[in-house]
Amino acid sequence: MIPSQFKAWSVAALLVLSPSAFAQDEDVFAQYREMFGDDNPADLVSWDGEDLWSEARGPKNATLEECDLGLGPGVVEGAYAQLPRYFADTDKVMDLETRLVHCMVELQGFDAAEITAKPFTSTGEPQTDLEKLSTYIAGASKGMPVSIDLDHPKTKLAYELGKKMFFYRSGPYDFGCSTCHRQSGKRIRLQALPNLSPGAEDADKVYTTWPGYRISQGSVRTFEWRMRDCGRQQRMPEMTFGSDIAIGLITYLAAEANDAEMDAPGLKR
Amino acid sequence: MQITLNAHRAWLLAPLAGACLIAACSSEKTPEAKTAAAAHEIPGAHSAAHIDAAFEAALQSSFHPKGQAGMDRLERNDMQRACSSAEGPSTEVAQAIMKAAQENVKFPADGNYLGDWKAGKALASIGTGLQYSDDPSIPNGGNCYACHQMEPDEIAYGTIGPSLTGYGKLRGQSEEMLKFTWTRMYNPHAYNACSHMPRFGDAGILTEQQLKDAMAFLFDPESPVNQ
Amino acid sequence: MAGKMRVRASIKNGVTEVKALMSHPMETGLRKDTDGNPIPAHHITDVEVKLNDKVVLTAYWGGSVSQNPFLSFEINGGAPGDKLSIMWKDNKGESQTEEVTLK
Amino acid sequence: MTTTRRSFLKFGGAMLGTLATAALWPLQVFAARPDDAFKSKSMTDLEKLLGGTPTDSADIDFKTPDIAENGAVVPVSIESNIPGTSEIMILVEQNPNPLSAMFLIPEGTKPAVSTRIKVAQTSNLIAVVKANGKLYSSTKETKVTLGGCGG
Repeated sequence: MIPSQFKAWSVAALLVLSPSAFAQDEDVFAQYREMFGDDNPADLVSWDGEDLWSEARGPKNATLEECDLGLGPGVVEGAYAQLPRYFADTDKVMDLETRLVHCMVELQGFDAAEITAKPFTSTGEPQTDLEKLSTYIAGASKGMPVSIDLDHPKTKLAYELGKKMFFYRSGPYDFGCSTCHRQSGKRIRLQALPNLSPGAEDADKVYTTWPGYRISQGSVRTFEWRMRDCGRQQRMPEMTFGSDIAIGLITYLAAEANDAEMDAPGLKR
Repeated sequence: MQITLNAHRAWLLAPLAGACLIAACSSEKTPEAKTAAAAHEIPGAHSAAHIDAAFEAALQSSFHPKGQAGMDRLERNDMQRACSSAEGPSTEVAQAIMKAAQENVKFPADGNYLGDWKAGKALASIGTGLQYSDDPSIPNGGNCYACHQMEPDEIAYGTIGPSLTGYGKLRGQSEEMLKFTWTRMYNPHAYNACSHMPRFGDAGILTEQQLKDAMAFLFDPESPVNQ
Repeated sequence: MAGKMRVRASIKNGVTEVKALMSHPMETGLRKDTDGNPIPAHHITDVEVKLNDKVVLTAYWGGSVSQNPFLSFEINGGAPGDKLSIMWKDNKGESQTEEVTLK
Repeated sequence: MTTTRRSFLKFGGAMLGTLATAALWPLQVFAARPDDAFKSKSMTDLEKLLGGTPTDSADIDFKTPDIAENGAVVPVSIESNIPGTSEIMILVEQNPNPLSAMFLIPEGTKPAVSTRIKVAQTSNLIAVVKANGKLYSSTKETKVTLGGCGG
């Protein structure tokens, strides 16, 4: 039974709670970020990637200059802004990182399993080849509009898988991407959370600034890493590099950011 | 003994839970999500059934076990299934979720709701627990600060949940309030179907003692939350 | 392997503004790796900047300068064709030099 | 401002060609680096090493963020308007080793530097300036927050 006095002030408590609970405070870190100017250590990683692109390597001792990122062999400028996309030669939807692995295997003779066993660096270690190449290639789309072509059935299916995964809640904490990313103006501690649900424009600001230099780890992080690490914090098993769900999520988020201007590599917490 | 709430009275607690509803961990049907999804209809090349089938297959092929996180964590219970959509559950399903949640709450065996607020303060800012990167032998954190404001002078707080500053000072320690707050932590779906808040008790994330410590952090007059 | 260094210098009404980004882990020696053993100190200790062989700045750094360090400063004077060089040395004796010609 | 190498070169105006070279001239021994100052653990013995307690001065323009999203990289900039400035130092009171960086400013170089430093926890940051053999300082607090989602 609910005692009457409990009823009265429970409403009062609500009033007290409400103001601060919904304070849309300004960005606490605007001043901090603004002091960085445009001097982003990711630029050094981007240079390394540019060198790797045209360096003869691997068992076949070949460069990546014949690699087709979707705009024709060797075309780098603008390629990232249109990825992920369907590739006829593999009959699969691929994001930049899986396409790079494909080229490193086909053109240079590297072993796919070896590359994908450790696609991401750990704090304090040098950047992986994939990270250097991704930073360079993403930087070569700076200023260009994201344009994901959803007409191809396989790309559209990847989009649908990504959207479905966005709302998928499981595991001990019942977490899904939507737990943190379906509302606007929210934050975890002081970490602003972009609203990435269908139609939410925060995807414009977010998707276009990956890959980005993570200050906290002193290294550039790519979007495949971003998907894997979110999965980790959702208490899920580890997401496989280049898997259908990873590429689906990336296709979904990229499509939600269609027409936004690429501005990578970014500078992140 | 658990709170028997008839439907008529349930909305009385709703204002309190409502703070959560309105603030952030509202259930699915926020107007914003509904219109956004509709406005974003891309001409479907695939039927829902086709997508579902492709999704189940993708799920199994896209993850691999690591550390304490096995593939079982991809399976869903009824609540998770009902809460895994943009639109959210129907009213009856939401009521069923709340009822099931209320019925399974385990209150403290010794009837004592309050532990050590200092231990509660510690677990409020520990965000690890049950991730494959975590050591299973170390107790899980509560990570309350991820989503809630608590001590007035701690600036690193989240805003997904309502502010809990002054919780005990405002509410006192009546039996009903202790029960309500314990239930809120044990299984938030008891008052808010599809809440974003983890089921700290029901999912075995925190032990009974940890829940008591967190309650003390909220209720104990000595606790900095109430200064 | 001493990484790259990126130096940008621009002359604006008689003052040369210099911005440098250096690639270096800057380990303090206090950090531990994932299995708990300390990572040895490895950080830049000395930086020397010259304009046509005249020292225009000397810096001494500890391990608490951030990883991939950034440095910016201004020199009165400097004309197109002048040579600006930046050299750093770390506690392992590694060194990196970058020389740029002012435009 | 695209910064890939090629466009970096194309960038017109005051930009410049980059010439990565091996050490062009023999490694000079720098005027002594005060190694012990960098190892000192407390402000008090640091002040002994640096030659006295600095007097607070409003003529030092010391910019630091009030709240740092991440203590690993905190941008700081110091400009001394005190005539005869020959040295600028950055100290972080709560760091295990408070002395972070020291800059020797010869004639003809503006006494102004910007860099990025590590701040272990919320702390006072102190810019110390040596001018005509006297020490001056400016102090500002930077809050370092619990970054990220706590995971």
